[in-house]
Parts: sequence; C-alpha cells; structure tokens
Amino acid sequence: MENKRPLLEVRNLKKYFPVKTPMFQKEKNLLKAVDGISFFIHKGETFGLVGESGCGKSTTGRCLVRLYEPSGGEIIYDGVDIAGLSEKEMLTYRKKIQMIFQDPYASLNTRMTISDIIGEGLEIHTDLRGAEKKERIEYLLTTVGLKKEHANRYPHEFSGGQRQRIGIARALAIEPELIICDEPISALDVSIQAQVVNMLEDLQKELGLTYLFIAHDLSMVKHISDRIGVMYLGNMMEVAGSDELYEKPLHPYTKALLSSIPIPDPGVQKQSRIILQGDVKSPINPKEGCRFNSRCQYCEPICNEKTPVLEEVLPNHFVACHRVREINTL
Amino acid sequence: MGSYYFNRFVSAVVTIVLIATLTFVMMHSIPGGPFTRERPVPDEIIRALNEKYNLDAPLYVQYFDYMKGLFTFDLGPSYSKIGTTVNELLAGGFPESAKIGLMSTVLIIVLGIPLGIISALKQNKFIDYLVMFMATLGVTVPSFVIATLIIYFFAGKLGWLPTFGVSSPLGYVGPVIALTGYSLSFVARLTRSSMLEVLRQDYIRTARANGLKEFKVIGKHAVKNALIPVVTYIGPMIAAILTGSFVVEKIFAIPGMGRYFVESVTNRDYTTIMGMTVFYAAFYVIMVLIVDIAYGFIDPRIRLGKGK
Amino acid sequence: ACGSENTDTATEPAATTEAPATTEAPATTEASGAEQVLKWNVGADPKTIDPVLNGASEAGDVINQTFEGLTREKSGIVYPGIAESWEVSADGMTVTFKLRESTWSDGSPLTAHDFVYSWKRGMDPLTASEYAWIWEYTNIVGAFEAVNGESLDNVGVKALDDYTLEVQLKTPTDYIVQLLSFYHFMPTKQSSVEAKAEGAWAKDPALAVSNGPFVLTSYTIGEGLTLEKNPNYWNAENVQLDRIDAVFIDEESTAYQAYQSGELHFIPGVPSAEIPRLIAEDPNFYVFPLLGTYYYNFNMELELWQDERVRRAINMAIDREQICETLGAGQVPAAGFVPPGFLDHEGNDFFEVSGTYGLVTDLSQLEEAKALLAEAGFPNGDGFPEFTIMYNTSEAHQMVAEMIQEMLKVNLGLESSLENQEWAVFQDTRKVGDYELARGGWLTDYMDPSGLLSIFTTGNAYNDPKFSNEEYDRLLSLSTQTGGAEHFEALYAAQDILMNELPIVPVYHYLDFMLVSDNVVGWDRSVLGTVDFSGASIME
Amino acid sequence: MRDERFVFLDEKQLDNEIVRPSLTYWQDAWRRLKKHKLAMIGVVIIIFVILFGVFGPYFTPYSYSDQSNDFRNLPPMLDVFNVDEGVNLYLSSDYNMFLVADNGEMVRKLKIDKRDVINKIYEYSLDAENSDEVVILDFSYNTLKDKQGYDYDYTIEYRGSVYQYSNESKFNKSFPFGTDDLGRDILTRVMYGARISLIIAFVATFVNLFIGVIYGSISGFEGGRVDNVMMRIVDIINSIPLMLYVILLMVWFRNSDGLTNIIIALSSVYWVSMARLVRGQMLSLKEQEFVLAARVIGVPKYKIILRHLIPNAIGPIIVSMTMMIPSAVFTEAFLSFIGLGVSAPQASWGTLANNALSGLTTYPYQLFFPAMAIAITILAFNFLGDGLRDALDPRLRKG
Amino acid sequence: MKNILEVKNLSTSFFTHVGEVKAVRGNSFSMEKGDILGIVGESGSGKSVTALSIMGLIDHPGKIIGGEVIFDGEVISTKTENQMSNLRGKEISMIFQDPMTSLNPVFTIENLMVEVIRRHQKVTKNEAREIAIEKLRMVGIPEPENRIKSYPHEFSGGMRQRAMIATALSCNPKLLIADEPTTALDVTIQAQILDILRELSKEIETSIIIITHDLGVIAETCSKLIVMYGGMIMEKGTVEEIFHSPQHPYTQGLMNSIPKMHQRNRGRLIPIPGSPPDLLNPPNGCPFSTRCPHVMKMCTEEMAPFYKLSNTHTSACWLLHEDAPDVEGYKKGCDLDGK
Ligand SMILES: Nc1ncnc2c1ncn2[C@@H]1O[C@H](COP(=O)(O)OP(=O)(O)OP(=O)(O)O)[C@@H](O)[C@H]1O
Ligand SMILES: Nc1ncnc2c1ncn2[C@@H]1O[C@H](COP(=O)(O)OP(=O)(O)OP(=O)(O)O)[C@@H](O)[C@H]1O
Ligand SMILES: [Mg+2]
Ligand SMILES: [Mg+2]
Repeated sequence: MENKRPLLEVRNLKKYFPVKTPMFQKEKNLLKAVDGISFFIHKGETFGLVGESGCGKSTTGRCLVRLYEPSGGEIIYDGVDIAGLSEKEMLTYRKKIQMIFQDPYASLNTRMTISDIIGEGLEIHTDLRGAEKKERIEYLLTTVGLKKEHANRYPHEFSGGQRQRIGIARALAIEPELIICDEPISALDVSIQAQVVNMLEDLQKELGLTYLFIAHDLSMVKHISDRIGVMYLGNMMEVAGSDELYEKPLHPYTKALLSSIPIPDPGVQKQSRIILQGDVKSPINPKEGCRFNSRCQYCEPICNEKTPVLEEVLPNHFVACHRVREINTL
Repeated sequence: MGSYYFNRFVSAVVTIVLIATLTFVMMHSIPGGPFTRERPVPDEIIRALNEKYNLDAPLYVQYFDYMKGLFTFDLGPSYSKIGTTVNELLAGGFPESAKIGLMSTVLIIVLGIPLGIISALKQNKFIDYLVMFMATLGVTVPSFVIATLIIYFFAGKLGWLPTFGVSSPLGYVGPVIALTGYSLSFVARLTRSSMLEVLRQDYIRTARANGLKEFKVIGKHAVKNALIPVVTYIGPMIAAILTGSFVVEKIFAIPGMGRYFVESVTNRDYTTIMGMTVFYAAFYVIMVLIVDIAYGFIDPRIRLGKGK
Repeated sequence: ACGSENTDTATEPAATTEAPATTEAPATTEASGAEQVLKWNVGADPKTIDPVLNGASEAGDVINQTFEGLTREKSGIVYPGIAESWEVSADGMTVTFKLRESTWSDGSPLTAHDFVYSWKRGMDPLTASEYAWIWEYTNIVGAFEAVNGESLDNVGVKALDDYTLEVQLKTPTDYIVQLLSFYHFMPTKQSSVEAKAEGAWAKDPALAVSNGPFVLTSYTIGEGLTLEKNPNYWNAENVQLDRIDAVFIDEESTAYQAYQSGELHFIPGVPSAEIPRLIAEDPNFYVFPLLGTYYYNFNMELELWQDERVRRAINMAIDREQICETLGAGQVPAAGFVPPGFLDHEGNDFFEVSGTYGLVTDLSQLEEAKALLAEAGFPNGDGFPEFTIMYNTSEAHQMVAEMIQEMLKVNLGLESSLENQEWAVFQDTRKVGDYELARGGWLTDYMDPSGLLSIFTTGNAYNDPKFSNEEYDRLLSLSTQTGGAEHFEALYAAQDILMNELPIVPVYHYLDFMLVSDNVVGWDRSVLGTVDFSGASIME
Repeated sequence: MRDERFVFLDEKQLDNEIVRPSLTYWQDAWRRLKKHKLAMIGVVIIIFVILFGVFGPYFTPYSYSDQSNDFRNLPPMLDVFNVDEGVNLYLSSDYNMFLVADNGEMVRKLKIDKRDVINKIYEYSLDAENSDEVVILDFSYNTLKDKQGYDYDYTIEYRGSVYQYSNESKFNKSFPFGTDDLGRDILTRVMYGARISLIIAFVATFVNLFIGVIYGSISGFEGGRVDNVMMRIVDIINSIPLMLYVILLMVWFRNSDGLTNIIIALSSVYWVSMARLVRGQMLSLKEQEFVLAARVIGVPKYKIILRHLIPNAIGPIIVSMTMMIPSAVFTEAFLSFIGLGVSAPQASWGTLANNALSGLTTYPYQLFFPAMAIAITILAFNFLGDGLRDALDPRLRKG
Repeated sequence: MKNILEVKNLSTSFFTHVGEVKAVRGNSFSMEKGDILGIVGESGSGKSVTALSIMGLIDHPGKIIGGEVIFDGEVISTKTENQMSNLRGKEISMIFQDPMTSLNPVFTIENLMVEVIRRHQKVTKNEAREIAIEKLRMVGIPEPENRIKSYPHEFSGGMRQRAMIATALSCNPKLLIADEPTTALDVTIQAQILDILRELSKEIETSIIIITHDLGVIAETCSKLIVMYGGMIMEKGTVEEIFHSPQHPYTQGLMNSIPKMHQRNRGRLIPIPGSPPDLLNPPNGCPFSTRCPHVMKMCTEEMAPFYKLSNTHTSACWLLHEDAPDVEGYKKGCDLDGK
C-alpha cells in the first residue's frame, strides 16, 4: 500500500471565508473553515472524516469537488493538481469525482422526475440518448435497489432511504472513481441507515469505488471506513486505521469523542466519559496554537504558542499534538 | 460593514449619475424643445432664450454644466415656471406630495399588514376570501377611477369632503385613499403569503409550546419574521409615493411635485425633467439602502450574510 | 391666445352665439356689506404672470385683473383704460394717447414712461418674451426690427410728457387701439421688474406692483393665488369685488364638481360629456365664439394630394354638421377659414360676406364628391393609397379624427389609419411635413381676418400644408399695407384663393365657454377670450 | 381451536409496495389544480374571455369602428315612456328623443322640430315624413331652482296625455352594453378590446417570464459584482422617466405596427420588478443542496437556472405575475394615449376605460363595462394564480 | 406512585389534499413522576405527532380525532387553547427536534427567555433575566451573563439546543418532552445534554420523554421505552427488558441494524428490508406486516393486541398469541394486557 500512488492526495488544503469586518479594522476577518489539512486516499479504500459540527468536514468535501474554490493547498487526483483547474478543465474530473449529499430531501430537485435527475449527468458526460439512456437509468435504479418503474416518479414519492439511493444512483450514473459522501446517512433512521451502508459497501466491492465518508456518527464511520481522519476546527488532529483509532486513540480530542459515544446497551457499564470543558474557539482569525487548547485537559503553554503538525507517531497513525507522547504511553 | 455601506454609497452615486446622464441624452433626443411653441417665436428671441438658458452651448458643455450644478445641489431654473428654480419647485411641491404620501404610507402599513395577517390566520375562510377579493379589486381599479368616484360621491353627492385642494384636513382623505388602493392591496397580499410561510415555521410552534398568548405569538414572533418581503416592497414604494402621483395630484388639484414628472416632459422643461428624475432616483436609491439597513434590524442574520 | 391650443385637455371650444355676456354691472348689489369674494378657477398654473413675458391665455386672464393697458376691451367695445383719450392722425400713421393721472398699486405715479419702458422691454430680444412676435402686427415703426435685434432707440414709441404717449405706425392699422388692450402691452414698473429677475417678481406679492383693479396678495405654485381690490386703481370705486380667490385646477371634472358643490363661482371649462346637457338646461353656461378655426392640413408636398379634385372631394365628403353635433357643444361648422366675428369696412361680418365657396357643411354634395373622385381616377376610392390621419394626443381630437376616418371610408371608400402623437412631437412632425393629413388649429391674436389668413403665405412658419400661391401672398402683403375697403377686398380675395385651392379641410370654428354661478354678475370678457372682473360683483 | 390465520406468509405473497399512480410533476399539479375550485372558476372565465374576444365579434352586427351617429351615448338599460302600443320613447341626457320598439330595439332618433330654449320646451316629430305626430318635452322643471317641490325633471306630452315618469325599463336590445360618444356599440368594442388587452396580458406575462425571470435569475445566481451591476441597471431603468422613454420609442418606431411598439416598450421596461423579485428568490435558492448537486455533476449554469432554480421559484413568480397584469393593461392605455400603441379607432379595455372617464358621471356604463371586463379577467387570473401557486408548492404535496 | 401522564387511545390524523394521514392510531401509555421515557421508532412513525398531541399543538390540517390525555390527574386534551397556553411552558415543556429552526431568529435569547418566564411567573424583568441566566448556566453555557444577549444564529448548534432546554426548564416543569434533542449534535455535546437531563430527573423529579431513533441515547438515559411503528405502539417496557429481550420483530430488527462498535472485523449490517408504510393508506392489520420476517396471514388482517410479558413489558405481536407458530426468542401464549 505504501509505495502505491494514492488516488487522491490533499496537501495543506485551506479554505477561508471572508466574513463581516468591523469598520475600522485593517485586517480582513477570515473564517478559516479549513486551515491546512493533508491526507490521502488509496484506490478502493474508504476514508472516514469525523469531527465536531462546524469543524470543516463539509467544506473539505466541497473543496474536493470544487464547489468551493480552495484558498490554498493542492488537491492531487491521480497525479494532477485539480485545485487550480478552470471550470472547463474540471469537467473531465467531475466525471471522476462525485458527491452524495447529507440531506436526501434538499439535494433532490422536487420538480424533476427520477429519470431526469439521474439522466442529467448522462447527458453531460456520455453519448447515451433515448432508449439507451433509459436502459442505463433503469440499470442504475436496480443497482441501487430501486425498481425500474420508479423512473418516472418524483422525489416526494419516496422515503428518505429511497431518496438517498436516488442520490447515489445520480452519483454513480457517470461512473466516478471517487465518491465523497457527506453525511449520507445522518438524516436517515437506523434501519434505513443500515440499508444504505450495506449498499455502499456492495457497490464498492462491485465497482471498485473509493469513498471519502464524512459523518459524525462514529460508530457508522468506524464500521465503513478503512482509515479515519479526525478534524477539529479546520485542522486534522489524528489519522489512523479505523480499528486502531478506535482501540488506541492518541489525541485528547479523539479520546473525548470516542468516550462520548453512547452505547446502545443498557447493561454495559459506561467507561469513564471525558466531558469536555470550555468552549469551542471561534474559527474567525484563529490564533497560532493548537485549536483544541481551550478544551484540552492537557493544555500547556506550548499548545497556545505553536500549532502542532501532523506527525506519524505510530506506523500509519498520524497525530497533531505536542504532548502526544506524554499523555499516551508510547 | 462600514466599507460595505461605503461601497453601496459609491455605487448609488454612480447609479444616480448614470440615470442623470441617460435622462439627459434621452431628453435631448426627443423632438421638441422647451421653447417649441405653436407660434413662431422670432429667431432673435429663440437665440436670446437659448443663450439665457445656455442651450446654445454644445451638448457636452451643457451636460457638464448640469452635472456641476447637480453636485452643488443647484438644479437650475425651471423653464416652464419662469423665474422659479427647480429647487424652489421641489421645495414647494415635495412637502405637499410627501404629506399625502406619508399619510398613505402609514395607511398602507397600518391597514395592509394587519389585513394580510388576518387573511393568513383565517386562510380559506370567508374573511380571507373577502380581503383577497378586495385586494384584487384594489390592484385592478386604477387610481384615477377611485379618485374620480371619490370626488363624485363624497365631494359632489354627499358633500362630506372638499372637492379639491388640501386647505382643510378633510381634503387629504380623497387623495390618500386614491393613492393607497394599489399599494395597500399589494402589501396585504404580500403580507398574507409571507405570513403563511412564517406560520409554518418551527419557531412559531416553539412560541406556542412555551405557552405564549396567541396575540403575542402572531403579533411579535410571526410578524417580525414576515416583514422582510414587505419591507422590500415598501421601501421603493415609499420613494414613489412620497414623490407624488401625477394622476392623484391632477385630479385633486394638489400643489405637489407628482405632476412635474409628466408635465415637465410634456413641456420639455429640461431642468425640471432632470431635477425630478435625479430627486426621485436619489430618493429611491436611499430607500433601497434603508431597506437593506432595515433588514439588519428586522433579521439580525442578514447583517452577517452581507460578507461579499 | 394660443395657449388654448396646446393643452391636451379633453374639451374643445364650442360655439353658439346665443348667450351674450352680461356687461352692465348692477351698481346696487353690494348693499349687503358682506365681503365680496369671487371663487374662480384659472385652469392650469400659469408659467408666468408678468404681462410682458406671458404667452398663455390662463395667465392672460389673471393679468387682465391685475394690470390695465391703455385701453380695456370688453365684448369688442374699447373703453378708455389708463389712456383717457387717444387721437389718430389723419394719415393714420400716428396715434397719440393722453394718459390719466393714475398711480401704481404702491401709490407711485404711473406715467407714459412706464409704458415706453415696458413696451421696449417686450421688444427686447434679451427679455426673450415669447409673445414678442406680436410687435410685427402692431406695425409700430421699428418695433419688429427691434425684436429682431435692431436698436430699441429707433422704435416709434415716445413719451411726449409724463402723460402723453405717441405711437408711430408704418401703415395705418385700424385695430391698433383695440390691440393695445392686450396684456402684452400693459405697463410694468421698472423697479419691481428689476427687483427679481425673470418675471419672478410678478408672482411675489411683495414685489408685484400693478396698476389694475386688483393686486396680487398671495401665490402658491400649483395651488392658487389671491387677488385683492387695488385701492389705488383709478376706477376703484367701480370695482365691487373685495377679493378673488383663484385656484389652479386643470382637471375639468374636478372643477365642475367643485362648481356644483358651490366651492367655485367661475370655471373656464366643463367635461365635454356635460356640455350638451348644460347647453340645454343651464342658463349659467356661457358659450362664446372664439376667433379661430379647427381644420386639417393636406401635406401639399406629397404626390398624394396634388389633384385638387381629390382634395375637394374629401372636403365635400365630410359631414361637418355631424361632427359639430357629436361634439355637442354647438360649434359652428366651417366652410371657410375665417370664423364669424370679424367686421369688415362696411360693418358686415366677414364670415357672412365670404360665404361658403361651394362647400356645404353636410353631406348634400356627396354625389358630387364621388364624381370628383372618380374623375380623378379613383371611383369609389379604388386605387387610392391608404393614408394616415394625424392628430395630437387628446380625446376630442381623436373623436374628430375617428369621425373623419369613418366618413371618408363610408362616403368615399378611402382607407386611412389614425396616428396620434404627443403635442411637442406632433408639432415637430407637422412642421417638417412628415405627415399626410394632419390636424391644425388657429386662433387669431388681433381683430383682423389677416390674423388667420396670413399663416398660409409662402414660407410662413405656420404654413403646415406648405401651401404656396403667389397671388395669395401678394394679396396678404397688400392687406397689411392698406386699410379700409382695400384691405378687406384683398382679404376676401385671398380667402377665395385658399378655398379654391383647398390645402386644408376646415372643420369648425372654435368656441369658448364658461360656467358662471348666477350670483356672479357684471363680469365680462374680451373678444379674444380674456375674462374681466373689473366690474363683477357677487349677488346674494 | 387453532386459528387458521396464524400461518407464515411467503415473501412473494406480499409485494408490500403500495402502488400509487405514478404522476408526472405537471400531472400532479394539474390534478391538484383541478381540485382548487376558485382556480377552475378562473380557468373557465379566462377561456370564456378568450372566446369572447376571438369569436364574439362574429356574433355582432357591428364592427369596432362602425358609428351610428344617431345613437350616441345610449345606456344598456332604457327608462322609456310607453305612450302607445309599440311607441316607447326614450329621452337621453342630452335631450335627444328615441323611438324604441317593444322588444327594446332602437328604432330611430326623433327629429327635433322646435327648440324653445328660453322656456325649455322641445318638440319632436315621431315620424320623419308625417310631422303631425309630435312629442312635446317640457324640461323646465329640471332647471327650476331647488325644483320648487317637483320630484320629476321633465314631462312628455303625446296625443294630449302628459307623462311625468318613465313607466318601463327596457334592455337595449340593439346595443346591449350601450353605445359610446360616437355611437359605437360598446359590446363590440369590448370584444375587440379583449383581443388587445389579452395580448397585452400575455405579452406582460411573457416579458416577465422571459426577461424578468431570466435576468433576475442570472443576477441572483451569479451574485457578487455581476449582481451589483445588474441590479444597478434595474435601478436605472426604474428611475428613468417612462414618458421620456415612451416618446423616444414613439419617434424611433413611428412606422412600425402599434402592437409591436407596445411589445417593445413593455419588453424593455416592464420586467424590472419581476427581476428584483426573482433575484431575491435565487439568492436563497442557489445555496440549496440540489443546486450544488447539479454543479457537482457538471451541469452548465444555464441549465441549472432553467431546470433547477426557476421551477423552484415558480410559486412567487406566478403570484406576482398575476398582480402585474392589471398594471400592464393600464400601462398599455397610457402608452396608447401618448401615441405609442394601437391607433384609434381600435381600442383596448384600458383605453376604453380611459376614454370613458371624462363622462363617468354622465355615462357611467361606458366605464363600467370595460372596467368590469378588466376586473373579471384579473380576478380570474388571480384565482388561477393562487391555485397554481398552491398546486405547485411542494410543501403541500404530501404522502 | 401516581401517574404524571396518561395517554389513552390517542389518535391523530392530518387531513391533507390527498387524504387522511393517520399519524397516530389509538395509542395508550402512561408514565410516573421522575421517569425518563424513551420513544423510538422509524422516521414518520408518529413520535413527534404524539408529543405534539400531548402538548395540544397539532396544527391545521391535523386534528386529534380520539382519545384523551391526562396530565397530573387532569384531562388536558379537552382544554381550550387559552387554558392550554397557561399550562404550556409552565407545567409541560417541550424541546423541539431541530434547534436550527425552532428558535425565532430575530430575537435575542434574553428576549425569548424573559418573555416566557414573565408569562408564567410574576417577576420583574430583571428578576426574569436573573432566572434566565441561571438556567443557562445550569445547561452549561459559559458566561451566560454575556451570551444571553446573543441572537440564536450567534450560537452554535449545541448552544442553541441548550438554550432551548434552558427555556423549557425556566419554569421548572413537571413534564419535559424532548423531541430528538441531540440528533443534530455531535457526540461530545450530545453527552453533555444527556447528562443534564439525567440530573434533572434525579434532582427535581422532572418527568422526561425523550424521542429519538438513536438507541444508544435511549440505553444511556432512559428508564422506560416505547417502540413505535406506523403510528402505533409496538412494544413498551423498561429499557433493559426491551434491549435484552425484544418481543417484537420490529424492535429486533432495529437492534440488529446498528453497528457493533466493539467488533473488530466488520461484518455486514442487518437492515430491515423494505420501506415504511404509507400512513395515508396504512396496510390492514399490523403496520409492520409488510416488512416483517415472520409475517402471518393474521398480521395482514388484524392488529395484534398487547400481550403482557411482565408488569412493565407489553408487546403487540401475534407471535405472542398461543396459536402462533414458534419462533425462537418469543414468549408465546402471554396474557393480554389490561382486562
Ligand atoms: N459559505 C460559507 N460562508 C461562510 N462560512 C462558511 C460557509 N460554509 C461554511 N462556513 C463555515 O465554515 C465552518 C465549517 O463548516 P462546515 O460546513 O465545513 O462544517 P461541518 O464540519 O461540515 O459541520 P456539520 O457537521 O455541522 O456539517 C463553519 O464555521 C461554517 O460556519
Ligand atoms: N403537517 C402535517 N401534514 C400532513 N402529514 C403530517 C404532518 N405532520 C406530520 N405528518 C405525518 O405524520 C406522520 C408522523 O410524523 P411524525 O413527525 O410524528 O414522525 P416522527 O416519528 O417524529 O419522525 P421523525 O423521526 O422523522 O421525526 C408522518 O407520516 C408524517 O408524514
Ligand atoms: Mg457538514
Ligand atoms: Mg419527529
């Protein structure tokens, strides 16, 4: 795995949003939603991205499909940096990188039929027309577990799970290699979540897909991902294989996160839960220093002075913490 | 935020200059001039007139002269009211128009919004249908018909109102009603649809769940949220209404400025045309700006949203 | 006098001569002792009420109350004004006015020098009086030349002493004394005029020094003005009204309602739909002939109208009786260009003497018209190209145009379409001859038929049909240089030519009307249509 | 006893999907619209008005320009004096006397033989040839000060009998809506007027749709500087005096057809408020996820606007479109009045209403019918608009 | 102990264009003072509608068509809007599903809270403010004196949720209904909030209903549980009973479909096949029959009655009927609940 070139490599990705600046302030206020994160994904792998709400997961995802113009950094897909491509040049990559959205209700245009929704991508990226196109749409519908007869229906006629499948079919239609799943299951209820996750796994096996899986439900992320990245306030805090991360979290934030997961078994005695104190810092013009310092129980002066960088603490286990070695017995 | 309003201010000024420029060009491209008379005015006199009003200068010179005047708030002499400056016309006419406009605006707001609210609360009930029917009539029946009917019935037949002028307070009744009809209807409809939207929102249910009285729920929680589209409409409307209505002022013989908008064009009264246009444009642009500022007061989120 | 033409109001002057204005002022009416206030609608807000600068009839009505010229004309009769008497020299070339000793409203003396000042101000191109062209028709030596930029010193107007004014004429001019009662020739006081430029003084009660029966005491743009009795007026004891409250309502239906509900005594116009009923029912509705004619211009430069037979056929196929009846205000159908009201050297009405030139005002000549058209090569209108009838935007003009269009279609089989233009545009279009058949109208400004006929001389700025006839031009120029019989013979002959060539379609002669509450008495009006309240009073 | 029903079912036996009829978006909307009673009334009225305008003129004996000069200003309802079998006399407000048949048809205008203006007595001859049969009208009562207690305005004398009050009301059969000041049949003119006014209504709609909606969409969708510039252009168009502009157009396009001119005029200025409205909608819609989804797929901007954004803003668009129709109808009248538009004697509802205004107090019916036509049509459009908005609102589509 | 809340045969429907949506169909349950009752179920199963029906907040086109709600010994389902509004916020409070949309965006937190406090308590503005600040501190908002002046949008999602909880608690209600209070939050904040709720029930004996579909939340917080499906209650019991021996195929399916965190090699998840019923047109009989792995003919014809498995545990499944075929794990032949 190590010597293979990753399918996607993100280096030092940044996305700043300009926000309201008071009248007499010289410096522009910037909301640093993503502030220099790096990670890579191999072909056929699922990379999970977790973190606090508002930490920049979706922003990262959207930068990858260029819904947002990155403010800096590189997005190397298959050896090409797509961060600076023009809209036109990007079109070929649109075919390769697709996205599934968080909200199955909002992400489907209620005024288009299912076949229109799925067919839209086919029209742009393939020569399929007429009967061929229809056939292809029906094939996609069956692939995601819907029926041919559904083609002429409208999104409102489907349940949330079914809608999410439609979103997946839309993404699959143009045969992408990488799919960015931005919280594809958060809005679904448990039994449907399982259906969708199973389907994603099946498709990955069949079509050799690569996923970037964003969620804040750690149990699901752990279930589906090969490796997981933990984000906090625009920075990557820890990256590791999913089992490793779960069993041996090294970053204080990861630890708190894992300890907070409610266990669906009333009998199991809860382990000591780490309740985070303090407040999340503002992402606007963040100061130098570890982003987690305001809530970290291990915070030391160094944490307020220097932003820690992600380093490989254990093989394939990266952590961004000044004191990682002190607080863990490594 | 400061730079945002500064930018808006600059673009407003540019807009006004562009409006003035275009109006200037159009005004000079239409046939007829300020001294077109049925009688052949002797050439010498036309010359003298042109000289007097600087109309013999090349157009670009006239244009720059005018612009110079504009930036010093000197709108020049009126051609159709000899010896009167456009500034004086405005100073005399605007207060009259504005008085009526202000009363109409108040009426539109205190009637239109509650009617819209009631209509929304009683959606698909008789009262809703009634209000909406009236609103439809209100946009359909033009102000000149309303004005004429008011004069005929209330001034003529019943003698309740004076026929013309605003020398007595009762004189304002007719013009205000005639001026109000359309916008009142529009505001009622707008409020209704926007209220219907707001009443579906979760926070209304929250307010009820907290045990608030229905009056407070509607009057405080719903209305403030429903106001945005209404304010969007009312802002430019105020600019239009306060600068007077040609029809209403003509029919009720009110010494306002609304009539100059049409009469100055008919008379090819160049300075007055420009003056009225620029005045209105400035007013309008200011209102649009005020609306934007008001957004911030009504909905604190909007202040943030103005990043770019 | 041209003011009434360029309004785009719905009404048209109407015409019967049936209701003469009351001229005698019952001197015994103010017994009641209550304040006499006349409530009057002027019409549109005047552009100016400086007599010298003014060119509009509404303002003329106001000025006639606040100022007084050498003479005052009521219903065609010339009364002495500031001039006690006048004398015309034997050759008719010099008129000497003897002024009475009178004062301005501020009490300062009013002298012949004030007239000289005021008149020269009117001629001076720098004053830029719109009405300055009238000096051409005064025939005063050097006056029109002065208007055209020559020296004011050569003008033949002189104050021989404080109360004697001598006027020198180029040719004998019969109507000069009457003409001088016109507002343009009223005196203005130099110190006032110079106090606030551009005639602004006249609207400023503090500066508006005048010499007429009333003085201005307030003026609100767009709303109205107040006139109060001028105690310094020479004839003040005969002025009965204490005050005139004048308003500017240009919407006729509003003014009419206000009149109906007693808010106004005197209104200059009524909604056209009311006219027929008012004529029949209301003794307070006054209709006066106005010295003008409503007509259509053929564009004589077009191939289309070259055949005189076509023009005549069209003239014959229009039922003027019908048009006048439909307009409903009793207008006089026009079979000539000069309206009734001008008396010739023998004291006969020019209108009566000149006759109808073989035109009838109804359709009795229709067969002849059809024959003429057929003769010209267009039997039943076949083959005649469709043309456009043009008028300026106004409901009444539209009505006439619609009737004419329908008549030409039904009677002659001629197809036409209508086009209306905004007034100023229309004027331009008509002036440059960019039309086929276009509406026209003309009112005289002085009491002579040449005031109408002269517009069709070659090159006249108002010769919209571009009519050109050497003999016609010669006759009109002759008429200006002659008086009496010779003058009128020339004019009769000229109208003959005009009506034979028919560059126009006369439709009707204008009317003027007003609605006056029956407790207003003693008011009067000049032949040219200016109202006069110097003798008016309110009767309870 | 064991209940037979406790047996497992084969999965095949229950295809659990409840098959609902599959309807397209528009079918669904249409179905909902059909249930909306007011909207259906609106549709029926609009169809009726269109038929009225298109086919109506074939059923009247008049054309819009036919003038019957004898029958000017006749109301639709005649208060007649029935003085004899078949002899009904109608006196108009301008003191013309008409003979009306028993069925309400206008027979002719009577000739006035004698006008005694001083005593206010007119004589009319009933028969053109035989001038013996006279009707004497005495309207001096009407001019008496304070009427002196008479409660009638005039008397009519025929064959020795005197009538003080009209004794019958008849519908004007010859001119059901009455006639105008040139004796033209108002019904016919309202029918022809429908053609123009409906065209205007549709033009206004199209202009709003194709210029206002698209302009506003682009402005809102692009945002930022483009939006700022585009909206300032809207401000400029909004502030330039309409009259000036119209005169300019009138001069420029003098020789083209009036309707074309109106379309040009409306197309150039009539869409700005719609543009402003749509822009507002776009600002909020463009951030919605389905738009982002479309962008990820690579859907070109124009398609995003046309297929995704506009259909989702259609509700408010429809509502304001219906609100704007009446102002278009009256704008047309204003333009025609200034001289830009269809030329007389053709008339639209707006111009008919405008022209009738000056006679409003004397001949109210001349305003009533065109005004009614406008009001009914606008009401119908509003009903339909409301219905459409409801029908197209996805939130109401439940289950 | 006395029941604080008793819901009897509650039925609520929405009368839409397309027809009647039977959102809640004849449900009964009760809870005692200090109980934390969880309600789980498929999305659209009527959890929120049940809560809203208790609050009397069903909006047009919805209507409570049957049953009654007894709160603290009083029938409240027949009260007038006015009477109810005196109760709401004071005796019964509710926290809504979506903190993003449930706080009025145009008022400050202070304004919103003070208004509610002064509505139900006779206090001055300043006192009300003090109470508000105290409640905010209680739910863990740092520096409440300053933050109280903020607008909702200036709070993060978690803070908003906490502000809403603070408002709901401001008058110390006897019953708190929390409708998915944590769905929108990430786990660290979720943990904080659940702690607060647990403390409340312990310390001031507030009765709490927590609606969620997160079984982890239920397991950690609740004492009793109701499982709903298709507008009906499928199973009721203590948390332990239902988690350890679920007696309804839907409950079992629910339990199976969540991933097991502690398992190292991930196996496949076991979803419930099919999709939830359309409440416009609910299937005859048991609503779950269309997806049930053990569906019987009976299930498609008639809804099962509640079988009593213990004093606290009842389940509505025909598999518990004595005539039903044996299925492993089901205690066949139970008594019917009630009479
Ligand atoms: N268009 C935008 N303009 C300004 N700020 C933005 C924009 N989009 C996102 N942000 C800000 O960037 C930060 C990161 O947002 P993002 O949506 O990436 O968070 P997230 O990790 O996906 O959170 P969640 O779990 O709630 O979806 C937030 O503070 C958000 O307010
Ligand atoms: N206003 C409404 N109009 C029509 N149907 C409604 C309305 N509100 C709710 N429903 C229907 O009632 C049923 C129950 O809805 P409810 O909101 O109680 O579900 P829930 O169990 O809370 O689901 P979730 O977990 O998604 O919140 C659903 O089928 C829903 O479609
Ligand atoms: Mg996100
Ligand atoms: Mg819910």
